[in-house]
Amino acid sequence: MAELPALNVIVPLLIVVSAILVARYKDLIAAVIALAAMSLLLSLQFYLLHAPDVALAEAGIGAAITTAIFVIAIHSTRRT
Amino acid sequence: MSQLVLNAPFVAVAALTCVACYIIMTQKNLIKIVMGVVILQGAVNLFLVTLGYRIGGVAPIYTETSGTLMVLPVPQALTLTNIVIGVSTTALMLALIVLIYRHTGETDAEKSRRMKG
Amino acid sequence: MDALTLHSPILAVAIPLLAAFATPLIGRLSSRARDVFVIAALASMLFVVILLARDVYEVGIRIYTLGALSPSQAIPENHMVPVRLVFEVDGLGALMAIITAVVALAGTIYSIVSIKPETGQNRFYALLLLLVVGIMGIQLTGDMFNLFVFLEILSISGAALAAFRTRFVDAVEGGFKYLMVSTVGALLFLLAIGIFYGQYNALNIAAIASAMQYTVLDQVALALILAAFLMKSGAVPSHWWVPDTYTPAPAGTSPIMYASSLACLAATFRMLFSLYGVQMSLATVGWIVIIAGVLSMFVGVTMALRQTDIKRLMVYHVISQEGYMLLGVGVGLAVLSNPEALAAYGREAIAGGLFHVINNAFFKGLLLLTAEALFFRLGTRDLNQMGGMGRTMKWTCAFFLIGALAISGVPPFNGFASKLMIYESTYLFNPVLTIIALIVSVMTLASFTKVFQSAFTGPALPQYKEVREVPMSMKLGMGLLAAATVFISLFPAFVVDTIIYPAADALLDRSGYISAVMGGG
Amino acid sequence: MPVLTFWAPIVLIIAFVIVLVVTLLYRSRGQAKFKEGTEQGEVFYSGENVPEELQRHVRSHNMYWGFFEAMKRYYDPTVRAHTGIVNDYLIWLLGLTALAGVVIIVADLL
Repeated sequence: MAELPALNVIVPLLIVVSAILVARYKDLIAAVIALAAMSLLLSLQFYLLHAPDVALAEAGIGAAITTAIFVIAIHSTRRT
Repeated sequence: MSQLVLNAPFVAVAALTCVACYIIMTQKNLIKIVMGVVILQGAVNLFLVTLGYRIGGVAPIYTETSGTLMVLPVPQALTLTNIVIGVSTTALMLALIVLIYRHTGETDAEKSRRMKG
Repeated sequence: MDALTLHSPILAVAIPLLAAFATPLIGRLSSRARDVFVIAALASMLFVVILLARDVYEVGIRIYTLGALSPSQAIPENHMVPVRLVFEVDGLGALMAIITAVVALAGTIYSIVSIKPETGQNRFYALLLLLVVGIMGIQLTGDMFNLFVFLEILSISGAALAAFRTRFVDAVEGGFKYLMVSTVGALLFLLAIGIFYGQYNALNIAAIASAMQYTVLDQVALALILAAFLMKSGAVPSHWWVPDTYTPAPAGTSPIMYASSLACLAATFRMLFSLYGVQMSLATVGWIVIIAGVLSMFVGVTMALRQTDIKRLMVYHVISQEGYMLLGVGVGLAVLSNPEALAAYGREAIAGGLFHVINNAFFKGLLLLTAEALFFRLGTRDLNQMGGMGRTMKWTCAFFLIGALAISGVPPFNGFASKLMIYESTYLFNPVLTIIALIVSVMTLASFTKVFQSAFTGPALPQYKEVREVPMSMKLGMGLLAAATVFISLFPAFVVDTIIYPAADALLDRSGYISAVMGGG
Repeated sequence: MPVLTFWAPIVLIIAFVIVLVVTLLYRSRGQAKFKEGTEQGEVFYSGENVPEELQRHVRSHNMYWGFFEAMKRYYDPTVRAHTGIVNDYLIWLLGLTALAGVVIIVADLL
């Protein structure tokens, strides 16, 4: 973490910002994209914290599969 | 400054928890509530991984570390488990929401409920 | 000690787990073979649990270390805390395992016929067995994170089971609500686990307990654990999901779902007594538990009184009876550090609360099954549509009467025995609590009188002239629970001495729980 | 075990059997001139016309009406609190967590 101090403040900040965006968006597809962005940033943060295996799992499962399930669910229901 | 850098993930955990609680308490759309739960899971995962972090440690995936400090492996194992559990609960929740929508034509928590009292 | 007894803690979890994944395969061959297989698996689990319980009562706490000979054998060498996954079975674990095994067997026998009209029966039995895995695991494990994993197994399979009859909208809704609240609750618990790990570098319950300092962080963790587990066990004021989820759950699963609530209740007691124990401010936490208990009793019974859906009425009694258990154990918790009061009434209060747990698991499960038997034959749960069923469904009526009299605390049934223990001990602690408990007991009787009057007595309604008694397997399932109820009613002293007091003493003996894993004293 | 010294269900069952025997003895001494199918078997309703069979059955929503009426001030808010909305459940859960935390920490400080 000591290697790149700026990155270690910016990434958590961006995670929180994307979470707030999830809360703000009325359109569910937009909210899901914000959620996927949050997952990817979270995975980057895990990598910065020296947890590469968790980062891989978060990127693969958290960002990809969860987003896909959300998109399928939103398509079978309504978008707002 | 370095104190802030070290604590930045914990601050993010607190902020994420607040955002997640806000979503699951106020948003009436069921899919939005599930998103809140996913954010809460992310917050808890980040909390666990940050707990295991040690300054100057290396990732606990190398067997030959020649005595250097290692980041704690146990919280990372917990986080991996929680990620897998989280995706299965999310999938089940969304499946149930789709079923609720087929029955009632609504994804709103207030309009789709049938039981009270 | 023979091999079966030696490995019984892991077998009690492994048998239903392996059976859960084998069930869909066998179900492809023939549904009859599958039914026999599931019953055989649960019966053998009951056998293993009885072996385990006998061993625990004779020898004492059983430690089963996964992947090593003893919990202290650590890798790397001379590591400070056991990192092994440990199963720790004491009197409380044995009591809850017996309850789970008996109730699961009865519920599954009942299900064989009652689930016949539904599609996807293979999945149903797989989920049912997974639910049993979750309940068993919560009781037997000695590790915080393992507890979390079993809690999630329980939540997911429970929600899927509650929503199993997807053609009913309320079933889907109930399953969703249950999954939602229990996921959030489990995440709160995981947060508490993280706090413990950050402070004490351990996940084992005994290891954390031995290092417990009761710092502010521990207090936060206590609040998180208390809220999460009280919610999972359905105590007021976070009981809202209980009626919504249990009411539409398919017939045979209701008693098993109820056992899962009781398991979470027992896990609450385990956390309070074994993890925190005398370290925390006992009066505060004791009174929190007592207030939750009194609120549960009163709100549960008053809400039950005005229901017209027969199963929803009984499910509100689930909440109400949970209050008695919380009251009894809460009184014991409040006086834990006072040896005089503990000897005078504290131990008996805890024993009364735990005795009420086993009694309720049997007669409350029986009542839920009779409600489902009426639904199975009549196709409605509305009490206003019922009448005169005592003429045609004589067995169901008899089972209902046994359950209703027992739950209302009418002597000589076992509900009276456990309630008497709670009344006597709480009276010495605070008479007001006893008076509230008595009033609640009267209202319980009133609400079951209402059910009996409107469902079973009166003239036979013309639309139900063709209704017959329920099939044999449903009668067998109910009969098993009724027999258990009658057995405890006839021999309360035997049951209390052999099963209940060891469980109460296991809760009180915190140092024994810790030293069993950590060694030394 | 103070409870179990005097609490024995066997005693109650024996008492029940004795009462049953006495009742049966008393019943057997009664008059035996009841005949089925005559006027004696009819329902007596204070001399009024007997209502239809179905209307004699008291349905469940009619029971304890006075109790609910008397307890209205308790029941109205309690029933209203059971909204059935999942957000409310979560608010209660999280609020309870916060409340428990505050109570436990403050009690320890005092």
